[in-house]
Amino acid sequence: MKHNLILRVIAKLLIPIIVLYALYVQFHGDFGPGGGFQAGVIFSVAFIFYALVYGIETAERVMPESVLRILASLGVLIYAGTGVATMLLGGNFLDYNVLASNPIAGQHIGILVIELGVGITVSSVMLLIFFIFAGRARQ
Amino acid sequence: MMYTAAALAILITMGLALARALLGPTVYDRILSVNMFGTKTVLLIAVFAFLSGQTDILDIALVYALINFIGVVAVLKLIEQGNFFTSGEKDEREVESE
Amino acid sequence: MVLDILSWIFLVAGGLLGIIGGIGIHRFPDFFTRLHAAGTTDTLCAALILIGLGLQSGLTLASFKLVLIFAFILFTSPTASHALANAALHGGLEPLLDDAEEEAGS
Amino acid sequence: MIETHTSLLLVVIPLLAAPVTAILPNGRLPWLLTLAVSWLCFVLAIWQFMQVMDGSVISYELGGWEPPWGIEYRIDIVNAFVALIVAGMAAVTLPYALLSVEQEIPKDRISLFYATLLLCLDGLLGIAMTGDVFNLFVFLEISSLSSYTLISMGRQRKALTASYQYLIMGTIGATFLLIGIGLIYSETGSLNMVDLNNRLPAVFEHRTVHTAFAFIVVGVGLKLAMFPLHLWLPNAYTYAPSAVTVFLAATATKVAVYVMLRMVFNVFSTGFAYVTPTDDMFLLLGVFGVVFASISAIGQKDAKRLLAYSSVAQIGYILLGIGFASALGLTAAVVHIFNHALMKAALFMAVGALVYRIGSSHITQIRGLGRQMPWTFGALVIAGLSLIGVPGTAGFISKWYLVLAAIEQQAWVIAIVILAGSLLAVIYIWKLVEALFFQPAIDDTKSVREAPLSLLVPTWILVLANIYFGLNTELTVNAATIAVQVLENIPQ
Amino acid sequence: MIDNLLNITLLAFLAITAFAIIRIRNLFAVIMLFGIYSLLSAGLFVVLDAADVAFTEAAVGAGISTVLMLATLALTKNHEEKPPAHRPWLPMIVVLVTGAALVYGTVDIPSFSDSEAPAHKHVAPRYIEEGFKETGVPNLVTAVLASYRGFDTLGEVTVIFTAGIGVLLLLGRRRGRKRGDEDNNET
Amino acid sequence: MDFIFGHYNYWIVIILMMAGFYTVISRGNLIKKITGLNIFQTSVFLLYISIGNVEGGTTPIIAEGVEQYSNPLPHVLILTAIVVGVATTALGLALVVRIREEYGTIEEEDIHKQDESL
Repeated sequence: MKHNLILRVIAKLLIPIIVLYALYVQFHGDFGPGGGFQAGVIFSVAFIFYALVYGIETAERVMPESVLRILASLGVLIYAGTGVATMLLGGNFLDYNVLASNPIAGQHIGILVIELGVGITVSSVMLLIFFIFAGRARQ
Repeated sequence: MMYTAAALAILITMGLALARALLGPTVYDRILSVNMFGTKTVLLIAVFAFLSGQTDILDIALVYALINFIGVVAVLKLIEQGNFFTSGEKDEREVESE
Repeated sequence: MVLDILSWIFLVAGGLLGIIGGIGIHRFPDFFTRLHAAGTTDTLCAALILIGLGLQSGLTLASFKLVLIFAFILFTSPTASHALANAALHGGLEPLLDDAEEEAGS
Repeated sequence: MIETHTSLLLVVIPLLAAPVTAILPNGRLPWLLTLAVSWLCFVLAIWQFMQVMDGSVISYELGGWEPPWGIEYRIDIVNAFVALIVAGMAAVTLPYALLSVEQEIPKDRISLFYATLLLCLDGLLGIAMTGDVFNLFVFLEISSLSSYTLISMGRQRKALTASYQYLIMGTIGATFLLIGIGLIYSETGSLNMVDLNNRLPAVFEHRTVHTAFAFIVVGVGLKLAMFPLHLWLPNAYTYAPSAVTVFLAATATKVAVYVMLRMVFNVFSTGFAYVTPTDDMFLLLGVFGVVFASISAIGQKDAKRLLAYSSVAQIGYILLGIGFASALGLTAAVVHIFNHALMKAALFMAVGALVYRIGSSHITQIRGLGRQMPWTFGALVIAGLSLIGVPGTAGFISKWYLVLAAIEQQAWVIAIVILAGSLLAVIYIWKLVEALFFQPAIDDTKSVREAPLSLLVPTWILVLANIYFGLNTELTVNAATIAVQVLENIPQ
Repeated sequence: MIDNLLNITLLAFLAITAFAIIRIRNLFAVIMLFGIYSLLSAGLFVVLDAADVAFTEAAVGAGISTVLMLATLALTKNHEEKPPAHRPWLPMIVVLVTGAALVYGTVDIPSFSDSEAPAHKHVAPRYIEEGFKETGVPNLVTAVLASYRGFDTLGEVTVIFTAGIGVLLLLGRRRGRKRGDEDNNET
Repeated sequence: MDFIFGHYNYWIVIILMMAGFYTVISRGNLIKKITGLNIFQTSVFLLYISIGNVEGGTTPIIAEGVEQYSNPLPHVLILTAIVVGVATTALGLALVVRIREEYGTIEEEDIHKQDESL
């Protein structure tokens, strides 16, 4: 089928750009619109696109369900773990000020890390849900 | 002023596309107008970004463009194959062998 | 000043093209002609408007984003039109189209 | 360090444990972790309760931002009491869950199942702790989403439709709550409960606030299965796995009642709630709830479903307590939250033990099992007596206070309804007892033995608690009295 | 001026789409229209200055939700909704009462985009005035989301995680068996 | 006139909410119910964002030369609510898929009929 060929070529071109863009949204969220959640969704959209073009099985080989499950848990743990870390350093839960000597730097580190946690969980859960839904037809 | 004019024109086009999406009659007409509607929304946001002087908003237009694209691919895949899980070519062979 | 006038021209042309496409999808009799109306105007309309905007922003991150948006639309619109035509052509065998045709008939 | 963070740890420990549980291998390890977490939470909840027992208040600023800018955990005796119920019930339910869950849940889903259970616990504790209305919504959704999942794990396919129905109604409820929160936010600009309480009186006249109140009451009412909004509950409780039914029946509606109390009394304040016809509405819904749900319970042919309808009736009693708008009535409501958790958990555990043995709770299937399973049967009878309100059991205490409150208000009709409700309870409990003991067993179940010890021990712990709190009322009634002062905003 | 015009037009489009969704019974068309609805509301969020929300709504509503609905449709193979057997009077009454209550409630609500509304005068000014100084993040939405109300966001991540686990529990593939027997055992 | 203009947003949003709400409670098709639920929720988001809008305000991202920002708090709340919404949708759809597998239909009426015939 010809149009799949076209799609494949375009997918090869676009997917790296989309992933790059997801990273931009992830780390630029402090300055412009965006953040972990949006970046996570965009990242998962890149993979969904890949799965649509190359088939779910191929995509699942790259990102198996078990890995996604661990990643989803990991994101939550990173977020909550940041809170625990701030507690151990003597602050209240999620009080990033204690993460560095200077409160602003602490806030920066804290926000960066938790946004990362959000991004990881969101992208892996979205992918997981999509894979499960799309893969269900096989059964 | 020029942004306003562009925004108005886009709004009118969106209205026309929406009407087609509602009227149908075939599924393909609907997808066509949804796609058109999506593109126009992207443009509207882009124009609005300049209208309000906040170019950060362009990010949103970018995401729309992206989502719109993936959405169209997903819809077409679904219509052609009735599922998401196979890559197109394999499915084609399976269909033929049946 | 020259840039402003150019922007005006591009934006208005883009807007008008959009409206023409919009009218097109209402006036044409069947799906494939409608696809023609929408598919061809869509890309050009987007291109004109985005160029019009790009002329205003100059060489900044904003214009880079505009280029990216344009790239997406450039990929999207023809791919979608092409695939849509393809799907509509082959789709006669698919159950979903049957539904659609029944609906069209009713 | 732990002293200052107790209330937070109560929420964070299950939150951390849930993702860990989700990636553990299936088997007994996830259960063990969940058990450990729930007991730890129970200990923390007891500790927290001791700290606020004297009526003091703990405030914890999340993120170190002072309220109302940041989210605040504000623990007074009411929160601590509810948290104690939730954590305590989780601690009792989990030993019970081991065998029951192994039987009802596919082996390859065990770790995910316990992760969901932990999330549900976490959501309920989060609701109980928070002093911020939007944070409350978020944790409400955590607990709701996990309960939808838990309920859908029941073995019959009806569990799926029950779960779907609950999902739709629960989401409508949550969205109503969200609308209400949005409207009060537009009028006050704040989300912190204490701050809202300070700022709302200035706009009490505004219709927006009245509407917000109505939406919050309906939204929470859907969650707590307030009488005409209870349609999701019987199905959900009937088809959920036994352990889930026990846990949800003992905690979920109780926490929803707590939210109602908090919203009505501490966010909107007594003054507002009782100038509008809210109290009459609560009384009316309570009366209808007690009467209709009890009558429906009598007509049921499934033991779990019968008890589920009885739960709706019991919620009616609690609403009556709220509706009396008096210290005595509220005391009765708060005591009944606790007592009902005890007796309903015990009853569902006993029925769950029957289900464990014969795979059904239908009344024709469980006939005659009383002789073969004497301990289960005994637990059912005693907990049933408590439900009826026989002196010497916990149920008596709450009924007693409720009747006193009715007499104090000279609401004779309602006093009669309360007594009639007890009579109806006698009928439906008798229906179970008769089936279990006075009818011959069907052939299939002749060889059924007593339930295993790990099911019986938790059941009997709750049964004994029912008796203990029926004889020694000091703890519950004292706590309830202080709680009522907090709720009515009476300074100590 | 153009802001208001955009606002009003987009709202009108939204209303048209919503009614079309109620009327149309072809589920495929309903989902496509839902995609439009989501896009439109996201456009409206942009016009109402909520860039982050628009971002998320575009990615989630128009993207993920729509794709999931399509996937469900593909799995359920049900493309046409049955016409209702009887006139739904009771839902109509419920909806009218609820709507009337809301209209009653919004009579006193501060006017749209009134900068003197209490919502803008109480908690929010601190975020706008101090947010950048206290967190060093120029995007105030991120500052509030990640720092001031960081715990809400933790709850949000937990909600997503719960949904993921829930879907896995409901639809996850049986593990520990080969795909061969799976086909036989699954119904 | 001012009154209408100041409340136009809220009224349309109420109509949208009720359209969604009506779809949820009156339709028997399980997928359509979920769509209705989504519309209901999305409209509530619009209510919040309308509340947060400020005359002449801009997107709450600190920039030079901007005097008036829109209220960021409703935006944050709605970000969270959107996520909650998609989580509910995903779970609801998963349930629909399972129900279809068990009952062979996604029409409420047919499901009730099957349950009663047992």
